[in-house]
Amino acid sequence: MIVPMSHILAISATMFLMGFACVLAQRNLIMVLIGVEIMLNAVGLTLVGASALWEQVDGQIFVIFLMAMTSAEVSISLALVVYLNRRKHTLEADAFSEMKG
Amino acid sequence: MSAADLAALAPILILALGSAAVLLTGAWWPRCAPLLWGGAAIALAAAFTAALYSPPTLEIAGFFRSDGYGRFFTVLWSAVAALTLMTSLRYAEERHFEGGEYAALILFGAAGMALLSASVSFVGLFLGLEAFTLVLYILIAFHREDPLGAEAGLKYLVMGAVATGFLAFGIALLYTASGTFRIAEAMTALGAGAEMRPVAMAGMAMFLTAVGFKVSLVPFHLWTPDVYQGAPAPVAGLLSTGSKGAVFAALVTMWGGLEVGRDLLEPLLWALSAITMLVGTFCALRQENLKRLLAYSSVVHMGYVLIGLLAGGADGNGAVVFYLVAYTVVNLGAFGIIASFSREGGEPQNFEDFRGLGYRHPLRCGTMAVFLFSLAGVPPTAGFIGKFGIFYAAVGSGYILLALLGVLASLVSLYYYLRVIIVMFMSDIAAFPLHRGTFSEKAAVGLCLLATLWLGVLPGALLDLITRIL
Amino acid sequence: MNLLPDITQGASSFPLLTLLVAIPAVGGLVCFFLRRHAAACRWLSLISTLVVLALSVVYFVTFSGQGGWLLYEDYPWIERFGIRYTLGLDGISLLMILLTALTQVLAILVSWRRTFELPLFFATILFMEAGILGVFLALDLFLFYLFWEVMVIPMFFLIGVYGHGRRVYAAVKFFLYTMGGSLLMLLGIIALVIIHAGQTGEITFSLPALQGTVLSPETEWWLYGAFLIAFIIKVPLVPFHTWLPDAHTEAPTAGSLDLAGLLLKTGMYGLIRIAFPLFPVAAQASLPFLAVLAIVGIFYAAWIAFAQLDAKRLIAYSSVSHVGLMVLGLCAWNQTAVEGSILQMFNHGITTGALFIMVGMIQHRAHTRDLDSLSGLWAKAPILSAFFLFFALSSLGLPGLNNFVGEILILIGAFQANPWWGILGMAGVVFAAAYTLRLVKETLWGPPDETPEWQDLTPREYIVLVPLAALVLWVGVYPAPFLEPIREPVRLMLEGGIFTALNGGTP
Amino acid sequence: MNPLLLFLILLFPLAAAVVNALLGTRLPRGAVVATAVGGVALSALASFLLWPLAAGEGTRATLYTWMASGDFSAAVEIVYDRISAPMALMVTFVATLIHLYAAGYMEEEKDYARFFALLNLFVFAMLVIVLSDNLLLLFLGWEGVGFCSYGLIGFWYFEERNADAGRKAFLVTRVGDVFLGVALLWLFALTGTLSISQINEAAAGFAPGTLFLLSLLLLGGACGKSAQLPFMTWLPDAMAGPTPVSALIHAATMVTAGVYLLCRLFPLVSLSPEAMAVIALVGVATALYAATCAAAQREIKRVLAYSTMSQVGFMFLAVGIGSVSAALFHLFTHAFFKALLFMGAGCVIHMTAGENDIYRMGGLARRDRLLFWCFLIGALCLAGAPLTSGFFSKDGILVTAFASEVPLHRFLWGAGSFIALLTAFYTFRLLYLVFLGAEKRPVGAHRHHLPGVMRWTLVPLAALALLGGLFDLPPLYGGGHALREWLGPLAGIGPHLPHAVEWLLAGVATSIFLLGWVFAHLRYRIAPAPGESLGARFLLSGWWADRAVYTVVVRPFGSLARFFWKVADGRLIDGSLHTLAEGSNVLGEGLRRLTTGRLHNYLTALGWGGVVMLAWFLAGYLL
Repeated sequence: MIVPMSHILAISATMFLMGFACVLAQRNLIMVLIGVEIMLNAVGLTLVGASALWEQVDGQIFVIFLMAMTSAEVSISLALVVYLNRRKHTLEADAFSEMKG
Repeated sequence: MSAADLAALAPILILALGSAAVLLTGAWWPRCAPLLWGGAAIALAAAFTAALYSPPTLEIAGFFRSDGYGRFFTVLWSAVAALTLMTSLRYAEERHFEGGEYAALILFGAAGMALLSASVSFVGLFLGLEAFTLVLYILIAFHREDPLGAEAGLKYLVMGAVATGFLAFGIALLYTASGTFRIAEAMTALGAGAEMRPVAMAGMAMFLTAVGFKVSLVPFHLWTPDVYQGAPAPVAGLLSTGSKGAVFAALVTMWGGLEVGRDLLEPLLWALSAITMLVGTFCALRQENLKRLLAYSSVVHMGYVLIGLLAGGADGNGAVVFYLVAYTVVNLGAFGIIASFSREGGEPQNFEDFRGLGYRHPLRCGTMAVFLFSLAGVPPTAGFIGKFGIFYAAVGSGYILLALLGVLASLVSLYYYLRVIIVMFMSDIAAFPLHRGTFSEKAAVGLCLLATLWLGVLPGALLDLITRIL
Repeated sequence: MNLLPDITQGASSFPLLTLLVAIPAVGGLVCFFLRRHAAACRWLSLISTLVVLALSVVYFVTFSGQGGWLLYEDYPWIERFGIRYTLGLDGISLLMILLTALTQVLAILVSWRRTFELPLFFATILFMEAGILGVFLALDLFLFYLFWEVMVIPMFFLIGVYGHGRRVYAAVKFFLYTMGGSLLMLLGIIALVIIHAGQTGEITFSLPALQGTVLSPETEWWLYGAFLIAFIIKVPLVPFHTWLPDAHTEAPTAGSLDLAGLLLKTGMYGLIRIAFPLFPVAAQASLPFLAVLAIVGIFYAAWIAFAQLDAKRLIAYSSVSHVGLMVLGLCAWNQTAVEGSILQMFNHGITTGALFIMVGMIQHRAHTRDLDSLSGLWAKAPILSAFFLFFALSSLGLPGLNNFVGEILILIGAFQANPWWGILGMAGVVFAAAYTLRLVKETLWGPPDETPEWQDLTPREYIVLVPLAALVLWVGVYPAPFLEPIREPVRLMLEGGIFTALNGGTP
Repeated sequence: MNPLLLFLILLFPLAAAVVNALLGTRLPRGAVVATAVGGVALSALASFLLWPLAAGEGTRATLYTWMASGDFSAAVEIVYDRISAPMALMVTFVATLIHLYAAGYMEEEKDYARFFALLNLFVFAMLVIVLSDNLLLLFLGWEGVGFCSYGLIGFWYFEERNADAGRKAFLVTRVGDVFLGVALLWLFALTGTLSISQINEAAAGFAPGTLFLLSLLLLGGACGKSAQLPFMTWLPDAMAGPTPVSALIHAATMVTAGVYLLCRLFPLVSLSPEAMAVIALVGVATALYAATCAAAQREIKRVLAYSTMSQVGFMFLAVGIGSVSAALFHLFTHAFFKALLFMGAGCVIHMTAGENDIYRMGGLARRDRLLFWCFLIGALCLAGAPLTSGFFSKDGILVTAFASEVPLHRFLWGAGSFIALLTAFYTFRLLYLVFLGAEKRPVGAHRHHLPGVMRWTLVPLAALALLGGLFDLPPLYGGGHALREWLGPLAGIGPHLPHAVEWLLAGVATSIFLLGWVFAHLRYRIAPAPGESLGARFLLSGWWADRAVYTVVVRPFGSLARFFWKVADGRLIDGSLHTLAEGSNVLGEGLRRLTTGRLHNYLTALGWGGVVMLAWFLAGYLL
């Protein structure tokens, strides 16, 4: 391997944390979803790195699965976001808090 | 992929292909009721196939088990899909659901659950889990005119997406540490001498976070009441049973194969179980909304199941599986009753709506009482045998304190189950009558009732079956 | 006298004991489904309880004078856990079953004229009968626990749906109190079974088998404690008694009758049949402690009873006081006292049950149970009042009536065990007289109120009261037929060999 | 004769009671009365005819084993012997007369069936006490008379006061019963039997301390039933019942049950000199207390009630100094003359239309000569007029006390003589106020007719009261101590004094009687107003005993009851449960707040959960 696994892990962990921080910090739904995407990309990076480390294709296959899944998820979430925006004319996540307790 | 593998996948294929077929049919012939009946028939067909056909292989492509264990859960989740469709018939029709889409989604979800339960590889686990999670994103917000449904959908979606991130990252880290997706082997990376133990551990923590979200363990449970409340009652039924049960079914395989790293995991699960039982119980105490109450109750129940999982061994795993079945039957029935009471305007959820209804709708309220007693773990119901099995395993494995906490939680939780019964049977003023219910709804609920009592009085057959498949 | 040819020899092929449990259970189910046919349910319930009564009388007559296990049934049930469906009848259960069967017939009769959801009412009573009979018969701990819980649910509904005043509060309090104890017992049962399985390799819930478990002293204490809590809550011993006054007071007449007559007995029965034989060492060591609780209870509850303003509450507290004496008898742990205790369980069911029935009759007429409002009933309904006085006298332990026999046997035995127990127990009779006479005085004597004429006893009420009165007198004057069946079982129990006969398989 | 015939004595009154209780309301009055009187009369007849069975060692009869359990067994067994036979005869005979009297007295009572049923049941219970050879059976009668007196004292229940009096009688006597009950338990533990004869035989082997305590326990029981100190407060109130009841229960029979018990168990009691001293002292103390109270009472029946208490005190004294025969002799004569007095008092009350206050009577002697003479005879007996039965029996006790060598007994003699003086005084006070002097009430329309049966039943009693001394006439007067001789070995000690001393003592007794009369004459000849001094009120209220009991026992009992109910049960037990429930609710509400409904809070929680788990693993790895 050209790059040590620890470096890959460090980068992907940072990416993952940044993504999660984005999810937590951003109030706008779109931004939250982008945060999720960043998290998932960190996962992809790790998998590819690990795949290289172990010299297997399993990890790469998983990445493909992941990408397919992500796209499905994104399409569903965008549909919902559009729908929600139409209903309430806002994309503030915390505006949707009618149910609690 | 060999022919044998295909044959072993037959029930899943029936579900998945059936799903596609229903979807297409719905596009051309949008009649809600027949489509849902059709979906139920497909689910039953899958269930029968899984039950009766014993495939030549024990594993499918190293991803899924096709032994008794896997087939058992395929039967269970297919039956759950069928019952959900039955209780959805009028519900979907009155709300102008697209019958094809709805039935297709539920069938597809069932396929996902079956896969998850049977998974022996993280790939299979991830695929199965995501398959029904995506389905649930849609199903929860399926009723387009219901703002609460949309809110619930949003909450589940965002939480779910984040959890998916955690899950995937956890799996990735475990893979990094072990170089395999096969669960049993990947777990060895947790071992004391393993090379990349910290990475595996971080992966495990991520994985558990995601699992905690899926099965609503405290503190990952917060979405549960909101989503249950907003989701259509039949979907909430599916959500509370299949989506949690399937995860636990996979965990049983995983935990059973875990030979190393228990020393760190055990206290963690112990604490999760204890805090889940107690927090869930106390949160439910003052609920005035039946669906939210059932949500918190499901939190508590997952705490109990965790005890069984923790205890492990034949007793513990058996108890977990039995408990899942009992809990599934009961919760499905309870949400089915709520669905059967629903009118076009909405579902009855608040206690106010049920006030004194015990004498207006005696059969369904009586059945609800049985379900609630079962949830409370009072004999002669399935819930009691389930709880008995859990406690038996716990005491047998030395988790006495946890068992005592379980008893405490059971005692407190009796109170909120009783509150519902009190509202239905012991109120002086009666609420307005609710919907009279249709045949399919009553049949589905009746089946659940029968199963609840049967498992409560004669659990022997199921217990033996579970012993055999484990 | 043998009214049951052949089939009673050995383990019978015909399930005579299951019959006892099944008849009311099926009757209850049918009532549940015949919700719209009140009249049919009435008769159905009466007939099923009468059949059970007839059966138990037949058993009682047939087995009079025989010791050991009279009937025994054993089938595999949940083999995964080694759970068996085992029922057994010995003299102690026989007496309890007779009491149960009789009480439930009366419960049906006193509720004859109810209107609100009558079929469901009768269904609860029948289910409860099935549960209670099961408790008195079960020899498998799991089965026992099952019945133990099952009998509580109908009572919850009986109080909560059909009760008076703060019925919901009372029902919930009753349910939670009872469950709190029994859940601990469940853990105790499981732990015992697991320890036993560890020693013998056999998972079983059978009482006779579990009796042979070897326990370390500390474990035995913990397990015994778990069982003890469950039972003394049900008994109930002070300070675990506060569910009882509320439950008794708010329950409908039939509910109070069943509570006082039967449910309290299950706690005592549990001590006798389960807790003491399973944990002999811990039980022996705990007896003085229990005796103290019992004696405190006798006085404490009697004292509170004296201050009550509600007739039913007064009788409820009197129950707590009476059971204190019964537990004292058990603590004495000798033949005389234990026999007295068991007989007293029967007597208390009859007498206190009768008093609750009569308070129900009075309430039906006067529309109040308030002792300050009631007055001069004798002038309005002398026969009713005479019966009331009669049962009150029985309750305060007048010699020649049933309670005296039990009390004196308990006290004789208690005195032998520890003179102070006997002395304090004897002193309790003054307290009993104090509250009972207050009850009688406030209701029967004094100037009659201005309300219109009352109907004295109706024929149905005669049917209810006369057998009770006859029993009160019978046990009081000639208790031998009721003492005889329990002699041998009590002797065996004291020797720790109550189950030895069963260990070989058939009795 | 078949010994089982003895049970007929019990059966007749019981059967009459059962018939009257079950059918009384449907039968005509005549039938009820006939059943009641017939039952008791037949019982008297049976006692009389079976007399031969009492000779020698007496006769025992066992009907069946009442209860048996372990090594405990108690049989329904009775004994007809030298003590029980005369007692039974006396009880049934007096009861027959009282039943007859009651037939007249209750002429206008509507609820007569209840009355006669209870009266018959009472006779049955009393006979059980008398005849029983088993302490447990005796206990049945013992409690039975308690119940019957409860029912009869509160017979006119329309007035709460009457019902309260009945309840008080039952409760106070029951306190005494506890002592008897404990004695019973202890005796069984010691001897393994409750048969009285066997216990008496075994008593010799008991330790002195045991004997002393047992005797005290028996004394406690006896005191309760016989209204001796400190259980005496119920008796004056018991006068709330109809007068025949007072005559039967509170004069002739029930109150003497205590004395009878001590006589039956005399072989045991007499073994403890200390206990005997206590018995004698209790007797004297009660006699003194009651005599002082009687001297200040205003109600005719209360005077008689206190006098009964006082006379029963004399009987206790007799037992205490060791003379069963003297005790029983006084018991019998007292039964006759006190029944007579009560029945006379009943007639007086009847004549004055329910007046009870002796200060508002007077001059009744002129209204009914027969009544006056009969009452006078009774009064003379009570006062101890020479040659009446009361004189002989009371003197018998005092002489025995004087003759004894125990130093204490001489003192007791002195005290007894002083009480005798008081007795004479208050008896004549009663006579003067009721029968002599001027009538104080306007007589006219109120004048009541007195049924014949009430007046004529007084005569045989008067005769017995006058001549009852013959039953045990001392040799001094030419008699042969008939009762002593009959009792034989059971009689206890007797006086052995020179005749001169006896004459002297008789002289003293006579002068005491005269002295009392003179005092009364001087004080009450011209009917004065009732005393209003503090002393008078003190005595009138029975030394404020009721108030003391109320303050020391009744009120604290009630307050403690409410304390236990409201505070211990309500606040402590239920309160802590409620707090627990409330706490759970508050906790639940608090935890529910965590579910804010805001997505970001949920996500944060998820994150923190993940962090904690990571930290746990990290810690696990590093440590």
